[in-house]
Amino acid sequence: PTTKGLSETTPAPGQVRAVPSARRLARELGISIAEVLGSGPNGRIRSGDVHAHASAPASAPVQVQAPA
Amino acid sequence: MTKAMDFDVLIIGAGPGGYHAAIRGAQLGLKVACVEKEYLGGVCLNVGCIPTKALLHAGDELAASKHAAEFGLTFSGTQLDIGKLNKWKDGIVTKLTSGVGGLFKANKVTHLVGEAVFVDAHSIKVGDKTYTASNFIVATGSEPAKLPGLDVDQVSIVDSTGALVIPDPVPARMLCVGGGVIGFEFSHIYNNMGSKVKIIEFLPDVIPGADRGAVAAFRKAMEKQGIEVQTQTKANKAEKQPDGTLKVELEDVKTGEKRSEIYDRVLVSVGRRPRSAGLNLEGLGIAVERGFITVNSKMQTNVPHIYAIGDVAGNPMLAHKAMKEGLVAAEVIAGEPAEMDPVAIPGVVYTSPELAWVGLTEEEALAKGYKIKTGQFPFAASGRAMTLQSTDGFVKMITEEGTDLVLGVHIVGPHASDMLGEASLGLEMAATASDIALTIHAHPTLGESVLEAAEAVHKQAIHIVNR
Amino acid sequence: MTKAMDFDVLIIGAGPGGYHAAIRGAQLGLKVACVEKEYLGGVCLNVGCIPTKALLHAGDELAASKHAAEFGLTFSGTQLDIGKLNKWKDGIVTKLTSGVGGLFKANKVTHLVGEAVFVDAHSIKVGDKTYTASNFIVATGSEPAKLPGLDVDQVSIVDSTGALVIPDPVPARMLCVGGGVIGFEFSHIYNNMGSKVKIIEFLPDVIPGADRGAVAAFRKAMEKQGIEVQTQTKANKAEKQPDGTLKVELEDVKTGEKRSEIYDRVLVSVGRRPRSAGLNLEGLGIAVERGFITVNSKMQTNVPHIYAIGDVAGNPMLAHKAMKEGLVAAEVIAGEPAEMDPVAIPGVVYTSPELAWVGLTEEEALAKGYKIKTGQFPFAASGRAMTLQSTDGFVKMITEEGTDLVLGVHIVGPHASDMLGEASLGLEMAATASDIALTIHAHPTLGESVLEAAEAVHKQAIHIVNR
Ligand SMILES: Cc1cc2nc3c(=O)[nH]c(=O)nc-3n(C[C@H](O)[C@H](O)[C@H](O)COP(=O)(O)OP(=O)(O)OC[C@H]3O[C@@H](n4cnc5c(N)ncnc54)[C@H](O)[C@@H]3O)c2cc1C
Ligand SMILES: Cc1cc2nc3c(=O)[nH]c(=O)nc-3n(C[C@H](O)[C@H](O)[C@H](O)COP(=O)(O)OP(=O)(O)OC[C@H]3O[C@@H](n4cnc5c(N)ncnc54)[C@H](O)[C@@H]3O)c2cc1C
Repeated sequence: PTTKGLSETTPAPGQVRAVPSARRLARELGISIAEVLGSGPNGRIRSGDVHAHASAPASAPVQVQAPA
Repeated sequence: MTKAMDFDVLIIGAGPGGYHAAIRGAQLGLKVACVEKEYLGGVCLNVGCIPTKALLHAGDELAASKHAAEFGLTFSGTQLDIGKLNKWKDGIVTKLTSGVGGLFKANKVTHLVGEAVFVDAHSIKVGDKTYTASNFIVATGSEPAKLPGLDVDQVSIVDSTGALVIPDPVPARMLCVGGGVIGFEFSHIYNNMGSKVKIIEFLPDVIPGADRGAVAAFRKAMEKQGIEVQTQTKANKAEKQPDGTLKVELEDVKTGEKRSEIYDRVLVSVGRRPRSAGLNLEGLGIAVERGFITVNSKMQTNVPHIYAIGDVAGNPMLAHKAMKEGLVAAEVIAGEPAEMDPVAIPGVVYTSPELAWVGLTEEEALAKGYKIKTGQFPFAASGRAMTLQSTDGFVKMITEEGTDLVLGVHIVGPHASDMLGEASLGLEMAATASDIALTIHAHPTLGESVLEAAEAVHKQAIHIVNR
Repeated sequence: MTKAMDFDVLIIGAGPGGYHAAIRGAQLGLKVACVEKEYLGGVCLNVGCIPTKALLHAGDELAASKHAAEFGLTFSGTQLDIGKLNKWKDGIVTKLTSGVGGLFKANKVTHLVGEAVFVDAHSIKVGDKTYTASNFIVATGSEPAKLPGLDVDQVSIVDSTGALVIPDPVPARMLCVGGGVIGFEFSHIYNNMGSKVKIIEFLPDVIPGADRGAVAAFRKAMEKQGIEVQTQTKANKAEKQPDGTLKVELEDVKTGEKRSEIYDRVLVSVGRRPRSAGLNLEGLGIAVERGFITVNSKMQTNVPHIYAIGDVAGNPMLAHKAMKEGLVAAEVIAGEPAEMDPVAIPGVVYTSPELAWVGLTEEEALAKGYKIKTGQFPFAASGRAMTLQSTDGFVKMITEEGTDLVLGVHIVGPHASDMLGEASLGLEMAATASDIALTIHAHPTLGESVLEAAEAVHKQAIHIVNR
């Protein structure tokens, strides 16, 4: 059932705190949202944080997005 | 392989899950077909969400015409034409289901009529035709669960589908077996239309999954309106009497004590069962657990190009969950980075007052080990609620101590479902109670009570004394 | 200096601005007094927001009783007891204003009765008593603007306060001078109660400040209900006729053409004027511009320990702006890091359908140089709206191209004001249309139309054909 299958990837409220568009962007860039450092209150992650993570050389993931 | 296939994606079932998947798939350029054996729109549009809400509105208007005396508006000769009511409700259903047909056409979704069965992992049979596809989405939904001893004849013993046809006259005495969302919605409808309604529930409390504090207030409001609620009670059997009434044997599940009561109509609303049988899933080796098809967060089954969504893919069995999963499956198939990763899925009981919630209940938050703070604001202190003559209930907000993060919002009150938008967005955006408290809410609105509940978390609500 | 003062903060005026400041100040440990010359709750509770919404509800219920025939609910006789209606409305006002009194007591706010005048920068006079305070908050609100030629007698020529008392019988023909929010709300009330209503407006369009597309739909809905709207028209004078009716001279502002029309009641609703005179502000050298006291984002005047909030401190003259400013002023005085920094202040016209908005209009966004995208979703395509018999209107979302940031949300439709919570929180949290589109909205709710408008921005709405 869904609930079971989802438990590995779905952050429970209060665990990974990322706005929906940042979560989608992370998937698009092939980044695990859990690795992204949020700059907002309580470590809230926004799209800018995901972009910053993507372009940070130290944590370059498998699919590095070339900065345009 | 894709070249030889009839469709990029073939969807089985045109309920909310299936038709959302179909339209989104088409929007993303996929060649889509959707097989439906009974009706476009599925349970939701035909015999679920929509017709119940139409009847609830009608019942609410009837009730409102009585409460109007409070401000000097009185009516004589009140008459409810049940035939017309049923027709009006059916008209809305027809409009929406033919709307789905129109959207299929506009989006170039091929609509296949009939019952689909898998032949192999890349083809299905509909009647005597076979269709192939690169991907499949199983969206076959669910059906009412049965209760031994209470055989549904859709006349005197009905399930939710039978209950949608209001009989003329309305039953004088109605028994609702099962105190879940559907049971309460129908009880509210029939109670407003003049039936004497009793709800029995096997468990110690009603509306499982909702916050207990909110449920207590909700239940009190329903009882105030004349609906009787008996928990820890079950119905063993119902016998048709010579005069057409039903003799129902009820049992107290704690004491085992039995008694018989007479009813004119019995509604069996004891849950729903996923519709995964008859598709030949076993033949494809697709994993099914207690009737639900097992899926991952991309809605894939263990056969990755076969997806499952909606009621057949697990709880909660709600239309908006089915819709979201439908979009996710279609997007994944189209190569988009979609995933079913909601922070929370809202729930609503569309009675008056409504019960609406999203996120963790107080019980769940504590069970997960959160240290919590709560804030509660009663509609009795809301000017807007007073002008709407609807002051029962409250907004309850649950936050994490320290971080101030909103974990859950639970509302009993007027238009509660309308206020879920803010609560849901807040949860998804990782909003804190302060974010909500610092947002200007228009005056006088019901939404101010959400703000006040957030302020109450910090003991700074304005219109109540904070303790 | 603080030691010798009677109060830490003395607030002049107990309207929504003043009483919010008083209660928040007390919550933060300040010694607070609030002087009020007329009534606790100010314009808003006594002759503004609240009584209008009570009357609007009553009118809506009357209208609903007629629409109920659509689903088979009919009445042979309908009676509205106007005396009882006025009393019911007054009862709600009394409940709320005495509630403010109770909150003052519970929070230990000293309530002073009388008219306050500044003696010097640290003392005021109320009657023959003088009080000193370390800080002052001027929250004296506003009053109806007058129109030469139309002298308000509160019987046949009324302002918003006079219009709140519904005469028995209701006026057969009513003229509403001024097509702003208040004018439309009263016109809606009287129209529902049986008056033939005409609104005239000097400007080329009604409801200034709202999105033109939304206003067009709103105006159409009002006209459909029988309210006549004439723009670029002014009223020069009204003369009482021997039979008690009013002969009103109207003028077409483009052509200069004049004509006379006969009315039974004329409502003058041409705006409101800040109440800054008579306080001896000039004596303290406090800057005032066109009647509004000049303030900074901490609500301080140019005399920093004297604050001003609400209608007297500038547009928009709305209760929730006054409340927020009241909280900010109190928090600043208590040493908290507060500031009046909202992204947006919502606006609502509480008719049926409602018009509600927050953030930039399309016109404002373009004027500010934004490249925008818009998404619109009609309630005619919403299942929930159909079941509520209210399908006029739409949700329109304005976003910034590229960033996808939500800039404004404009709603004409059922319960539009209830949906502002999500829109306002979204704006304050810098949400994108994607954030809203990715958030699960319960089905079937009106809030789904907000989601669909967000999807429409990306041409991915499900229930309409995206172009
Ligand atoms: C009375 C009632 C009220 C409800 N109210 C609400 C509510 O207010 N809000 C809410 O969120 N949820 C509500 N629900 C639940 C909601 O209806 C379901 O969650 C929703 O319909 C599930 O959607 P689905 O797409 O998974 O399946 P369904 O809507 O069940 O659709 C499945 C479709 O698949 C078709 N099908 C099945 N097998 C085959 C096959 N082999 N070949 C071809 N076609 C097939 C069926 O005919 C059906 O049309 C209510 C349910 C009921 C019964
Ligand atoms: C018909 C109508 C409907 C409205 N509907 C809405 C609505 O739905 N939503 C909304 O947001 N806004 C609405 N408004 C506007 C709203 O009422 C005002 O924005 C709000 O009341 C402003 O609050 P305030 O605290 O600034 O001042 P006010 O409410 O005007 O209160 C000022 C108080 O100060 C007192 N006062 C003045 N001078 C002195 C003095 N020298 N000494 C002592 N006391 C003094 C007055 O007696 C008054 O009680 C409406 C207004 C009207 C007229």
